[in-house]
Amino acid sequence: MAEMTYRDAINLALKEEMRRDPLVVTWGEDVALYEGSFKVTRGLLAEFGEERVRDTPISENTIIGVAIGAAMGGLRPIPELMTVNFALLAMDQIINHMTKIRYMFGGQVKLPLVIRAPGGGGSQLAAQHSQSLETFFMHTPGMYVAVPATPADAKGLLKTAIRDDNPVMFLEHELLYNSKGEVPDDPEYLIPFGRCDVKRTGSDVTIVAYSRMTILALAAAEELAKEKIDCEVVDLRTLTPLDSETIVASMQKTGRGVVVEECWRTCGLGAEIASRIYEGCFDVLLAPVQRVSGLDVPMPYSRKLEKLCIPQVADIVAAVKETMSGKY
Amino acid sequence: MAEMTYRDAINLALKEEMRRDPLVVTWGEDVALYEGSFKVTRGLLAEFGEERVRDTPISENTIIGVAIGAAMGGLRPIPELMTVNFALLAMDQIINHMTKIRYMFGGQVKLPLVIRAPGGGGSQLAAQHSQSLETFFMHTPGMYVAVPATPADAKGLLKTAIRDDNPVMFLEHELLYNSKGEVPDDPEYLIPFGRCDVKRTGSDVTIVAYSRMTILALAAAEELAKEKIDCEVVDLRTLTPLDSETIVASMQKTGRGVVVEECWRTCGLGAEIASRIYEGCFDVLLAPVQRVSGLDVPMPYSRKLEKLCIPQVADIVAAVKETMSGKY
Amino acid sequence: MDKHLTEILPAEDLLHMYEQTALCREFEESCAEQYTKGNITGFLHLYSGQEAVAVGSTKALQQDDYILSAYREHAQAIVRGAEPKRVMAELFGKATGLCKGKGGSMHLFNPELKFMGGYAIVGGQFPIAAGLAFATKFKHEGRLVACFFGDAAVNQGTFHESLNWARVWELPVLFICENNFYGIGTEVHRSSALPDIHRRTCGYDVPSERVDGMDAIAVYQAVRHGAEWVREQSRPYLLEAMTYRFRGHSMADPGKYRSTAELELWKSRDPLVNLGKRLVEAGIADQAKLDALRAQAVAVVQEAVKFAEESPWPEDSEVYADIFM
Amino acid sequence: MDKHLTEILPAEDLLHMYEQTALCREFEESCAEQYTKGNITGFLHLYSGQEAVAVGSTKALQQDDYILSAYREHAQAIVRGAEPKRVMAELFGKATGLCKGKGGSMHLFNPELKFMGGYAIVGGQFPIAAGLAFATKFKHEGRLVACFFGDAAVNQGTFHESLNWARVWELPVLFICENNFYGIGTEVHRSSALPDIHRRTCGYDVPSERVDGMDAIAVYQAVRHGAEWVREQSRPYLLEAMTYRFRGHSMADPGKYRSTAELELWKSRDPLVNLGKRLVEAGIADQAKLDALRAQAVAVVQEAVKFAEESPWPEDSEVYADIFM
Ligand SMILES: Cc1ncc(C[n+]2csc(CCOP(=O)(O)OP(=O)(O)O)c2C)c(N)n1
Ligand SMILES: Cc1ncc(C[n+]2csc(CCOP(=O)(O)OP(=O)(O)O)c2C)c(N)n1
Ligand SMILES: [Mg+2]
Ligand SMILES: [Mg+2]
Repeated sequence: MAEMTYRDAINLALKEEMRRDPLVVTWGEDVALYEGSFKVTRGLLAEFGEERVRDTPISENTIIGVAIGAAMGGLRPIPELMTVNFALLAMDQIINHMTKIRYMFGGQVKLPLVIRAPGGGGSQLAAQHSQSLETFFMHTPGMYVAVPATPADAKGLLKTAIRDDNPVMFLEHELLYNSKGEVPDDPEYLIPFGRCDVKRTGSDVTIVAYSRMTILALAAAEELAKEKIDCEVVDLRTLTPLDSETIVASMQKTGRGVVVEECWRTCGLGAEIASRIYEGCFDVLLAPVQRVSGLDVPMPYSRKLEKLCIPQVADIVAAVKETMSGKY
Repeated sequence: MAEMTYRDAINLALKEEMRRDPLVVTWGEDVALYEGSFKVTRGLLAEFGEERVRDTPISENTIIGVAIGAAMGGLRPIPELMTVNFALLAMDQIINHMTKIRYMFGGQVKLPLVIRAPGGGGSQLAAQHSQSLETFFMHTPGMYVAVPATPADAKGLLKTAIRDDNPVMFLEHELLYNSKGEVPDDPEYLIPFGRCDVKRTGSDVTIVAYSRMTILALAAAEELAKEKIDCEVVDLRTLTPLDSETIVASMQKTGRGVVVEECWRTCGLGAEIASRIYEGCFDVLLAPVQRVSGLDVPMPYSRKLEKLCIPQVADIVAAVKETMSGKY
Repeated sequence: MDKHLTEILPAEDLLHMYEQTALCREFEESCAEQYTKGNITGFLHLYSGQEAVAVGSTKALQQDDYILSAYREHAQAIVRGAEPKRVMAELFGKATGLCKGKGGSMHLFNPELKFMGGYAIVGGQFPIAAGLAFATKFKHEGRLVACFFGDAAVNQGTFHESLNWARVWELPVLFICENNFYGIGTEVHRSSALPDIHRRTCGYDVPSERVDGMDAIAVYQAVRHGAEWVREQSRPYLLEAMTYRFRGHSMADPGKYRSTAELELWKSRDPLVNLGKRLVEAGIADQAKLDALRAQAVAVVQEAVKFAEESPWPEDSEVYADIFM
Repeated sequence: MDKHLTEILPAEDLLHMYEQTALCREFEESCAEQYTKGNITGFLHLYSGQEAVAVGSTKALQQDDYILSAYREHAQAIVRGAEPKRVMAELFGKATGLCKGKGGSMHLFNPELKFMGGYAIVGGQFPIAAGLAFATKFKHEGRLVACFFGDAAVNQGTFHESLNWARVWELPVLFICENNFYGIGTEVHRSSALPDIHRRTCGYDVPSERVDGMDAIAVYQAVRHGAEWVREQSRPYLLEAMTYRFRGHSMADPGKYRSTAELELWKSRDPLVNLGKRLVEAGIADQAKLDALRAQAVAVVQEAVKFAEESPWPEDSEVYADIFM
C-alpha cells in the first residue's frame, strides 16, 4: 500500500498495464509531449515512446474511431478525451459504432478499448465544459461504464478495464485528481466490474452514489452520524454492469434510500437506481427514494450560481433527513 | 376536420407555417428535390422555392449548426435529420451549442428552431438505423421535446414548435407515417407544450406512453377491456416540458401504473416517469410501476429477434396484468 | 490495346474477374427479387453497375489487406471471398448468416477474410479504417487498408479528419471513392464545393487519381499502382472511381431524379457486358465460355437463396448474445 | 513605405488602433492578475501578442458585420465595442457582466454589437457562422460574417463541413485563422497534414491568403480585401494571420514546450510596440502621445476592475432564468 493521488493511481495503472502488455497504446490531444492537460499521462511518453503514446489532432470523433479500428486490428487502445464534454463530438463513433460493432457483426470481433474521460463540474468552466454525461453512457447498451471515487478504485477498475475485451467508458472526476488515498501496490490488483462497494455500513438510510458524489455522501454520513443517523454508503463503482443486488440488499436492511447524482436530474441515472429500488423493495420501503441531483440547467459560470447546480454535502444531509422525517 | 396520414399532417403544418411566416425555412439531406426520404416535405420546394427549401450536404453536425446560426440571425429554421440516428453526429451542435446558447449568453438571443427527426425501430434497419434516442434529448436541459402519436397531435405540436422561440426536438415515428386520423383544418390549431393528453379514460390502471407506444397502449387497453380491465392511457405528447401533474392525477385515481417506452430500458425515460409517480403517489400506489421497454441491446436485423427488442401489445397487456396480480 | 490484356493479368485472372462480375450481378438481381417477395427486409442498396470497382480493386489487393465499405457492400464481401449463401442467409435474417442475422444487408463482416465491415452511417468507416491501418503498421504486418466510400460521404467531417490523421500518422490507407454521381437523389455538384472528389485531398498533402470505374481492368491497374505507393510510402492515397448504379439508391427509391438518357448512356457501359466483350476480342474467351460462367453464377445464387430459405431463424436467446463477451 | 501609412488609413484611425491595442494588452494583463488573486476563475485564455489580428480585422469590417470567435475572445469583443467593465464583470461572475455572469471568459456575447459569441468547443463556431451568413444573405442585409478560429481548430470536421457548405450555398463568410503555431502544447505541423492553414481550402474552391498577424495594418489591408471579395462574390474566403501568444495556452499552462529563443523572437515583434514605433516614424504620434494613450488604457482597465469588484453577484433565482423564454 502507498498513499497517492487519484491522478497518480490512474497513471500507475496505465504504466503497469503498458509494461505488462506491449499492445496497450494510448493517444489523445496533448497526452504525449504535454503529458495530458490534467497531467494524468505524465511520464508515459518517456517510458513507452512515441509509437505507443501519441498526440492527436483535435478530432474527437476520429480519436475514438481510430481506437475502434485499432482494437479491431488487435491492439488495446486507451484513447483519452481531454474532457468528457468532447464526447459529444464523438457520439457517432461511440454510440453508432463502438457499442454496436460486437453485436451487429455477430460477435466475430473483440473490441478491447478504454475511453478515458475527465469530467464533472465545480471549477467554473461554464456550460460547455462542466457536463456530467454518465447517464448517456449508462443508457446505451454495449459499453461498460466505470466511475471510480477513490485512488484505489481508480487503479483497480482501470486495470480491469484495460484487460477486458469489451469497450469501456472510464469516467474520471476532475475534482478528484488531487484527492489522496491508500492504493495497493499489487500489479494484479483488479476490481471486478459490476460490484458495488459498501464504503460505509449503516442501518438507517442507504445513500447510493458514485465518483465524486461518493466522497460527498461519506462526508454527509459523517455529519449525520453526529445526529445519530446511521447511513450506509453504497458506491456504484461501475454503472454498467449495475450491481442492483447490493443496492437492493442494503435497502432491504434500511428501508430508506437517497441517490446522489451529479448529472441532470430529469432522466438521470438516479431515476434508474430509484426505479430498481422501488421494483426490488416495494414492500419494505418506508419512504420514497430521494434524488439529490444536478439542476436541470446548463452550467452557469458564476461560482455563486454554479454551486446551486451541483449537489453539495448539505443537500445530501437534507435529503437523508427528509427520508427520515416520517411524513409518509 | 379531414382524415389524413401522420405524414400529411406534418406536411400540412409545415406548409401552413411557411405560408404564414416568410422567415420559416427548412433544409436537410434530400428534403427539397427528392421531397424527403420519407416524403414528408413533398411539395415544399415547388411551393416555397429553393431559397426556403434546401438540400444540404451529408454533414449532420453542420445541418444543425447552420440552423443555430440562422436562428440567431432572425430566421426560423426547421432542419431535418434524415433519421434521428444521425443526431449522434450532431450531438455537439445539439447539446454543446443549441441547448446552451440562450442560457450561457445570459438570455440575450432567441433560438427559434425545430429539429425534425424520424426514428424508432421495427423495419429491420438494424443497429445503426433503429434507435429511439428520446431519453438523450429529455435528459438534456435547454430544448423542448415533442413526440406526437397521432396525425392531429403531429400537426398541432409542430405548429406550436415552429412558433416557439426556443429550440425544439420534434421526434416523428417512422412506423406512424402512414397511420391515419382526423386532423383539424384550423390553421390556428396549436397544441400547448407540457400537457399530456388522456387518450382513454379508465379506472384500474394508468398506462403512460408516447409516440407509437401510445398506439400500442390503446390497442392493449382494448384487449384488456375485454377482460374487464379498465385502462387509462395517458399520452405524454411532449417529454420536455413534462406534465407530471396529469400523470400523478391519473395514478392517484388508479393506484397502478405501466410506463411504455420504446427506448433502451436502463436509464430510459420510463425510469423518470416511474420515479415521478413514486414521488407523487407513494402513499396511494398499489403495486410497483411496471416498465415496458426496449431491450438493452443494439437492434438486431433479423425480424425474429427485432420483435423481441421492441415493446409489443402483448407485453403491455402482460405488464398491466402484472400490476393487477395482487402479488403486492 | 486489348490484345495486350494478358500483359496486364493472366487469362485465368481475367476470366475470374468476369466470373466475379457475373456473380455479383446475379446476386444483386436476385436480392431485388427476394426483397419484392418479402424475404429480405430493411434497407437494401444494390451494386448493379458498379461491379468493376469491387472486382478490379480486390484483384489488385493482397488477400490479407483489410477492406471496409459502406452499406452497398454485398459485392465487396463476395468478391473478397464471402460465401454467397451465407451472405444471402444474412439478408434473410437467418442464423446461418454471415453475422448470424444480426447485421443484415448493411453490416456484412467476415474477419477471416479481413473484410472488416459494412457500415451504415455515412462516413463512419473512415476513422475505423485509419485505426486498422495504425494497428497493422504497429504490428509490422505489411498490410494496407482499402476503405471504400461513396461520393457523398466526403462531406462528412470524418472524411477530412481521417485523411488528415492518416497523413500525419503516416498510415497505409487506400481511400477508394465510388463516385456514382449521386448521394440518394442529390447530384454531387449540388453538395460538394469541388465535385472532383479526387481533388479534395490537396489540403492534406495526399496524392490522388481518378479512374474509370466501369472498367475493371483500369480499376485493377489504378489500385495496383495506388496500393504499391501506399505500401512503399506508408501513407494514404485516394482513388476516385467514376461509376454508376443502375438501380435507385435503395429498393425504396424509384430514382426519378435521373434521366432515361443518362441511365441508358451508362448502361451502354455495363461492366459485365464490356468485360465480356473485351475478353472475347482478346481471344481469352468465346461467348459459350461467358455463357457458362454466367450460368454458373446463376446456379450459385440459386443455391444461396435455397440455403437462406431453408436455414433456421436465430434462437430467441441470441438477442442477448454477442453484446459483451 | 511607412510614410504612406496615412494613405492606408487616416491618422485618427491609426491612433485608434494603437489605443485599442493598448487597451487589449492592459485588459489581458490585468485579467492575469485578477486570476492570480482568485477573482477570475475557470479557464482563462489570454490574447497578449495577438492583438494585431483583432484590431486590424475589426477596423476593416463594417460595424454591422457579424463576428464570432472561440474562447480567446476578450479582445475581439472589446475591440468591437463591448464595455471593458462589463467584460471584466463577466469574468468575475457578476450580475453586471456581459452575460449576467453566466458565460464567463469563454462565452462573451453582445448582440447589439453583432458580436455573436465566444465558443469553447474547438470548431463549434464554424457552422454557426455559416448559419448567420445564410440568415443575413436571406434577408439581403449586406452583412458578412467574420469567423475567427485557431490553427488547431482546422482539424475538426466542422471546419471542412462548414467550408464546403459555405461554398455550396454561396455564403458570405470570412474565415480568419489566428495561426499562433500551437494548439495548447501541440505545434501545428504535428497535427496538420499541411501546416499552411490557408492551403487547406483548395479542396473547396475557396480562395485564401496568408498575412502577417503581428502587423495590424497588414491585417487591416488583408481583411479589407477579403471582406470586399466576400461581399461582392457572396462566397467564403479564408485568411491566415500568422501570430503568436506571449503567454501559455491558458493561465494553467506554463508553456514549457516553447523555447525562450522562440518566445523572444516573437516578443521582438510585439504588435503594441511596433505599431507605436511606426506611428512615431510616420509622424502621426510622438512618444508622449503613445504614453498618454497607454495611460488611458490603464485607467479604463482599473475602472473595469473596480466596477467588477463592486458589482453584485447574480441572484439565486437567476439559475433558472434564461433557459426557456
Ligand atoms: C450519417 C448518415 N447520414 C445520412 C444517411 C442516409 N444516407 C444513406 S446513404 C446516403 C447517400 C450516400 O451517398 P454516397 O456516399 O454517394 O453513396 P452511394 O449510396 O451513392 O453508394 C444517405 C444520405 C446515413 N446513412 N448516415
Ligand atoms: C472540441 C474540443 N476539443 C478540445 C478542446 C480543448 N482545447 C481547448 S483550446 C485547444 C487548442 C486549440 O488551439 P487553437 O485552435 O490553435 O487555438 P488557440 O488556443 O491557439 O488560440 C484545445 C485542444 C476543446 N475546448 N474543445
Ligand atoms: Mg454516390
Ligand atoms: Mg493555436
